[in-house]
Amino acid sequence: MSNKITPLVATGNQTLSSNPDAARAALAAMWAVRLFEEAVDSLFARGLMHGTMHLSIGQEASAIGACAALRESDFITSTHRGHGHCIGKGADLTRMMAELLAKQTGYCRGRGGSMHIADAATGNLGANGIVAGGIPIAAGAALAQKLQNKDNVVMCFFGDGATNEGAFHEAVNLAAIWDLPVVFVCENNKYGMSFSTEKSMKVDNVADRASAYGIPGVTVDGNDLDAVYAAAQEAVDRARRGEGPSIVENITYRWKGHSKSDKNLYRTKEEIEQWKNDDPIEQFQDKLESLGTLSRDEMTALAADVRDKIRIAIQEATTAPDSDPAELLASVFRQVNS
Amino acid sequence: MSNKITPLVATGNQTLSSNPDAARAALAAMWAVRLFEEAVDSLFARGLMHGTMHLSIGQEASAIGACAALRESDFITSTHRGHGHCIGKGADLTRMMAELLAKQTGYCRGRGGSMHIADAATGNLGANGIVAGGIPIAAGAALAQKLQNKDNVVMCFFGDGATNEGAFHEAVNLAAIWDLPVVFVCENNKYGMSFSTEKSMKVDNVADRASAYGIPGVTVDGNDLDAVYAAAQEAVDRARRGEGPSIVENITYRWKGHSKSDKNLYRTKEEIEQWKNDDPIEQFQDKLESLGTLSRDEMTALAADVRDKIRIAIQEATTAPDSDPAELLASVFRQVNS
Amino acid sequence: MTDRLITYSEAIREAIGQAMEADPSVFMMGEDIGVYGGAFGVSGDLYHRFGAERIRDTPISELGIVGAAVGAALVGMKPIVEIQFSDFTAQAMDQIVNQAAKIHFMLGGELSVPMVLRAPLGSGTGAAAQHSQSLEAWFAHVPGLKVVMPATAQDAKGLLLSAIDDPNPVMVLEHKLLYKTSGPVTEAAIRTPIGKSAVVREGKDAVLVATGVMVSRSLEAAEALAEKGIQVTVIDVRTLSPLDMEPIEQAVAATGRVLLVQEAPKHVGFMAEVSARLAESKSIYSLEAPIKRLCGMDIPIPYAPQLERAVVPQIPNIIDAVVELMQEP
Amino acid sequence: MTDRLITYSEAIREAIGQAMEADPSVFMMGEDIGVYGGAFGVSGDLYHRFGAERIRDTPISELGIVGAAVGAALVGMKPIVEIQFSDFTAQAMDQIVNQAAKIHFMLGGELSVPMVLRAPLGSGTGAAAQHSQSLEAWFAHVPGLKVVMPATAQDAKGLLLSAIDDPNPVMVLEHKLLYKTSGPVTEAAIRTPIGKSAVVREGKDAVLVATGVMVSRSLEAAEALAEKGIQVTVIDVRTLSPLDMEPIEQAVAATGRVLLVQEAPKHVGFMAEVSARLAESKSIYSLEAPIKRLCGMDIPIPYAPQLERAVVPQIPNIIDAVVELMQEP
Ligand SMILES: Cc1ncc(C[n+]2csc(CCOP(=O)(O)OP(=O)(O)O)c2C)c(N)n1
Ligand SMILES: Cc1ncc(C[n+]2csc(CCOP(=O)(O)OP(=O)(O)O)c2C)c(N)n1
Ligand SMILES: [Mg+2]
Ligand SMILES: [Mg+2]
Repeated sequence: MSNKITPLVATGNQTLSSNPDAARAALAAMWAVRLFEEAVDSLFARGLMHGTMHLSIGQEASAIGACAALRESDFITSTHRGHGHCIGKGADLTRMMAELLAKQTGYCRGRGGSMHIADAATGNLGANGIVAGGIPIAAGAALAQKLQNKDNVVMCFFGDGATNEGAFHEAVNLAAIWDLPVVFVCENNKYGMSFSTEKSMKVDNVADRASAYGIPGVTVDGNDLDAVYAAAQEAVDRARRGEGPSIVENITYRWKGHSKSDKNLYRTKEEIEQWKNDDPIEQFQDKLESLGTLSRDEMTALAADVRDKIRIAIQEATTAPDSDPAELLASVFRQVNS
Repeated sequence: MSNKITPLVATGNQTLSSNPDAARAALAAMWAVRLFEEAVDSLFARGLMHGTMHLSIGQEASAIGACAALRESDFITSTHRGHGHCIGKGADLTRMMAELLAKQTGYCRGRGGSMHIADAATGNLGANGIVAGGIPIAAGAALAQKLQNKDNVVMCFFGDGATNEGAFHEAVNLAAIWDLPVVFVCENNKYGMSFSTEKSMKVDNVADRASAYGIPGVTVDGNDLDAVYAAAQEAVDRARRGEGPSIVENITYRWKGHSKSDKNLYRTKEEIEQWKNDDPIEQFQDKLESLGTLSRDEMTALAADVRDKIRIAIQEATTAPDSDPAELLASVFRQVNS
Repeated sequence: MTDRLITYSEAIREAIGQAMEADPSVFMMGEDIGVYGGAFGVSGDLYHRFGAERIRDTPISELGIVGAAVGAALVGMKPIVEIQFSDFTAQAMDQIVNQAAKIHFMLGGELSVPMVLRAPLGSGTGAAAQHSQSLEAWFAHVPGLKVVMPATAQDAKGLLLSAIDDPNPVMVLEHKLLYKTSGPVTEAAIRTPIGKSAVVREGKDAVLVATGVMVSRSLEAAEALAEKGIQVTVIDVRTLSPLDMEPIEQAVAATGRVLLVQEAPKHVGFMAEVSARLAESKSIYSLEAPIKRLCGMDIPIPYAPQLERAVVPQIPNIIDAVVELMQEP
Repeated sequence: MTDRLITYSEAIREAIGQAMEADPSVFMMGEDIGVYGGAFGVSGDLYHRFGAERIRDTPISELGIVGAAVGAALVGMKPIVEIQFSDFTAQAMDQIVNQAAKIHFMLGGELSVPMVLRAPLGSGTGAAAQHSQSLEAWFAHVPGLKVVMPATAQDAKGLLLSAIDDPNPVMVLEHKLLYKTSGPVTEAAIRTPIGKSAVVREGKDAVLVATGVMVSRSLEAAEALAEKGIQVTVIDVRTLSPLDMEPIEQAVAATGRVLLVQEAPKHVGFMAEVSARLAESKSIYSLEAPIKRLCGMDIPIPYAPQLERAVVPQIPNIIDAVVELMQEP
C-alpha cells in the first residue's frame, strides 16, 4: 500500500497555475514537503529522531517547480537538503519517514537516513551528503542516456555553496563539451551553511558562471512556482532535444537553520522574517485563487488530505520493524550473481 | 660561481623592445630557455638523461614576457613545463642542469628532476608534476603576502588543460573573493597533452572563464613578447595595488611533443610547421632590428654568449657528484630544531 | 598537573588562541569557523577575538583551502586548516599527499610546509557513511605527514600546540564524540610530544593498545575487567606516524597478551601495523597468545543507531575480547 | 594454457576489446586514451576499433571523470576509467571512496556501481614522487571497493575481465614496469577469479608473499636462492580486497618462515595486514621466525635512478632478507 501524492503534471509552455490538475498536484506536493518537514522537525525536537536534519521549508517551489518539468523516466540527483526533490519525483512518504526513523522499511533500510534517500523506481539516484558530490554523477547518468540513445533528462540539484567545489566545475564542463542532457538546478538560498553568496563569490548570480562553460544560465525567483517551472521546462526541453545542459538558478531561502547545530548567528531575524513573507505556498495559493484556478475550499481540503498522508506516514513508519544488523555484512557488495 | 643570465628588466608602460637593456635581457632569457631545452633534448636522445621531459620550445615569449613584469621579491608557481619560468625568475643554469642530470648539486639534490625544480632564493615556489597543483598554492602564497602586509605579487603559471581541473576553479575563486595579489598566467598551447582546447572547453578562450569569478581576463598573442609583457605588467600592477587577481592567457604552441612518449598523432605536421613560422625569438629579433634597438651582430653575440653558459652548465653539472642515497631517510621531514 | 576541567573542544580552542597570541604567523582557515563558531563549535569565539583575517571563513572548497594553506606555509605563515568532517579530506588528498607531504623532500629541502590540518573523525553521531569515517590509516601511510590522534582534552591541547610548532605538515585527527568530554587541562601552553605513545593504565595480565575514542572505552573496559580479576595495561598510541613502539613492546614483553583496538574498519587499518611491528620484532617470542585486533567491521557506517553501534567496538566487545584473549591458546 | 606470448599492455587491451565486443554497455573514459593511445599505450588502437563515443577522451578532470563513471554505472553502463597515473586518484578520492564504494550499501541495496578503475602505480621510471606512488593500501582499507593487482599478463587480462563482470566498483592497479613485459595469455576471454591468491612457486623452506612487480622480483630471487639451496614458496596475492589468506596460511604452516614483500612504503602498508592476519590466526603457532616485511622505505620516490632504486626492494634485497630469515631466530 503506497502513500504518495498524485504525480506532478507538466503544462508545456502554459503556467502550472493556469491548469487545475497541474496546480492541484504542484500545490499538494509543496504541502507535502512543508508538512513532512514540519513533522520531522517536531519528531526531532521530541527526541524521536536522531542524526541531523537539513530542512527545505521555504524552498518548496524550487524543488516542485523543477520536478514538474520531468518525465517519470527522467532522473534526478539530490542533496543533503533533498526531501523536496524526493517528493517532487514521486517518492513514497511512508518509506521516506521510515528511513528517517531508521526502519527496515525505509528507502535505505535505515542505512542512509535523511541525507541518502534514493529511489530507483522514480529515477531518484540519491541524495548526497557530500556537497557537490551529485554533480559529476548527474553528468555521468546523462552521458549514459546519450550512449544508450535514450531521450531521458537528468536534473541535478545543488546549492549555491556547492558551486565553489571543484566537482561543480569539472562536471559542468564535461556536460557542456559533450552536450549532455542534464539540467543543473542551483537552489540559491543565499548561504552555504553560514557563508553568504556575497562572500563566497564575486559574481552576483550563480548563473553568471554558466558563461565559463559556454552554456545558458538563467536566474529566476525560486519562490515563484510558475517561474521555476518555466525555466526548468525550457532547460529540460533543450536537453531532451540534444542541445546540451543549462544552469537554472532558483533564488530562494531556507526558513530553518542549516541543520540542527545552527544558531543563526550569521543572519538577522529581520532577514528571515522578510523571506517568510515571501512564502512560496502562500504566493501560489493567492495566485490560484485570483486566477480562479482553485477555490480556497479546494485548497484547504487538499492541504488537509496531505496532512493525513503525513500522519499515516508517521504511523506506518513508527510501527515498522527497526533495521536489522544481521544483514549488514552481506550488504556491502552486490552479490556477483544477483 | 653562479651561471645565470642577466636579470630581466621591467619597462613599465613602455615595450621591452623599445628599451635596449630590457630587450637584451629578455632576448638572452628566451635564448637561454631555447638552448637549455635543446641541450636537454639531445642529452635525452643520447641516453644521458632519464625520466621524462616536457619542453617549452616555442613558448619562450610567454614565460619570459610574464616574468619580466615581476620584482625579485615576487613569487612564481610553475608547472611540469617549467624551465622557462625558472629561467625567467633568475635560476642558475648549472643547478638546473645538475638537477636534470640527477646530481647532488641540483636544485632538488636530484630528488625532483625537471618536474620539481624550485628555487627559494629567486621566489620560485616550485614546478609541479600535478596539473593545476600549483594554482591553490599560488593563491595561498598570495594570501600570505596580504596577511604579512607585503606588496609582493605571486605569478601562477598553468596550461590550458589545467583549467579543467577543480583545483583551478577553487583557487581562482578564493583569490577573487579575497582580492589576492596573484596573476594567473595561462599558457594556452592549444593542447592538454593530446586533447585540444576545442574539445576540452566550449568557450573560445580560457580568459572567458574569468567572468565566472568576477575578475579581469585577457587573451594575448603569447608569441609576441611585448604583448605578453604588457598584459602581465598590467595584471601585476593591479594585483600589487591590492585590486585582486586577473587571468592573462598567452596563446602559444609547443613545437615538441608533450613529453617523450608523444607521437604527435593528434596534430598535423602542417599545424606544427605553421606555428614554427611564428617563432617568438625570431619575431622579437626582427622587431628589435627594425626598431633599431639592437643590431643583428649584437643579437648574434648575445646568443653565442648564452650558448656558452649552457655549455658551461652541462660541463659543470656532468662533473658534479651524483646525489647521495645516504641522506634520504633524514630528509623526509625538516628537523624540528632547524 | 592541573585539576581544572575543560572540554576537549575548549582545550583545542585554548591551544589555538595561545598559539595565535604568541605568533602572528599562525592563522586559521575553514568552513564556518567564523561567526558560526565551527560545525562542532570548536573555533567558538576565536573569530571575535582575532577577527576575520586570521580566523578565515572559506567557501566550500576543501582542495582550494588546503592548497592555500600549503602556499601560505611555504612563505612563512603557519596555517591551521579545519576540515569540517575528516571524510572531506577526500576532496583535498592531492594537496595533502602530493603537495604538502612531499614538497620538503622532493624540492630539495629548502622549502617546507609547516601546516596543521585538523579534522574530526569517527562515528556515533548518526551522520551515516559519508560523515563518520576514520581514515587515519591513509595518512599514516604517507611519508612526509605526521599524524596524531588526541584521546584526552590535555593531549588535544598539547598535541595541537606541538603540531603548530612543527615545521612539517601534521594531521590532527580529533574524535567527534570527545569534543564535549571534559578532562584536566594545563592552563599554560603545554606541549605533548609528537611521536610518543602513552601508558595510561598499568596491569600485569594483558595489554590494550588503542587510538581515539577507543582509549576511553578501553579504560572503562579495564575497570570492568579488574572486577573480574583481570589487570590490563592500556596504551594510548597518540601519534600514529612516527609511531613509538617502545612502550607497547615493553608491555607485551611483560604480559604476553595484546589486544589492538581501533574504530576504523579492520582491513589494512592502522592496528595492522602495530601487529606487524610486534610480529617482526623480538616481541613475538614473548607472546602467550595470538596478536588480536578488535576493529570496526569492514562496512560503511550506517545511519540507524543500533546498526551504527553494531559496526564499531563498544565497551562490552572489548571486555569479551580480553576475556577470550586470556583463554588463549 | 596457451603459449602465445603477448605483453601485459596487450593483454589489458585484448580484455577491454573482448568486453566491449561482448557487451555494448562497456565503455572507457580517460585522458588521452583516444588517438594518443594512452599515456602508457595501453588503449592503443581501441579508439580506431570502437570510436570516440566508447573510447572517450576526457579533459584533465579526474574527479569529474570518475564521478561521471559512477553516474553512468548507476543507470546501466559498465564504465572503465583509466587514471593516467595512480597518483592522480588523489584528485578523485571523493567519488571513489565517498560515492562509488558506499552507494550500494548506503542507499539500501537497490542501486549499484559496476565500475572499473584502472590505474598504473609504482616507481622505476624516473618520474619522481608525484608519479610513482603505490597507494593500494588506501583502497584496500575502504569497505565497498574490491582491489586487484595483476602481476602477470595473463592475470592482467583475467582480473580485468572479472572486474568488468563484477557488479561492484573494482580498482585494477597495474604496474608501469610490467606493461612491456610478456607472458603467455589465453586468447579466449578468460576470467581470473577476484579474491584468490595464487601459489606461483613451491618450496619447503620459506614463503615469499608479494604484490605487483615484487612478484617477478621474488621469483627471480627464488631462483637465486635455490642455487644457495634455499627452496622458497612464492605467493602472488593478486586480490588485496577481499583478501584470500588460505594459501598463505597453508604455506606458512608448512615452512614456518615468511617474508612479505611490497613496493609501497612500509608504514601501515598492505603487507601489515597480511602479517596481522597471520599473527591473529593459528598460523602464529607454526612460526619458526618473526614475520618479516621487506617494503619500500617511508620516503617519497626520488628522481635520481640510484636513489629511486635505493628506496624500493630490489632482487638482491629479497635474497638477503630470505637468507637472514633462514638464520632466525
Ligand atoms: C565536501 C563537503 N564539504 C562540506 C560539507 C559540510 N556541509 C554540508 S551542507 C553545507 C552547506 C552547503 O551549502 P549549499 O550548497 O548552498 O546548500 P544548502 O545547505 O544551502 O542547501 C556544508 C558546508 C559537506 N557535506 N561536504
Ligand atoms: C592531475 C593530473 N592529471 C593528469 C596529469 C598528466 N599530465 C601531465 S601534463 C598533462 C597535460 C597538461 O596540459 P596543459 O595544462 O595544457 O599544459 P601543457 O602540457 O600543454 O603545457 C597531463 C594530462 C598530471 N600530471 N596531473
Ligand atoms: Mg545554500
Ligand atoms: Mg596545454
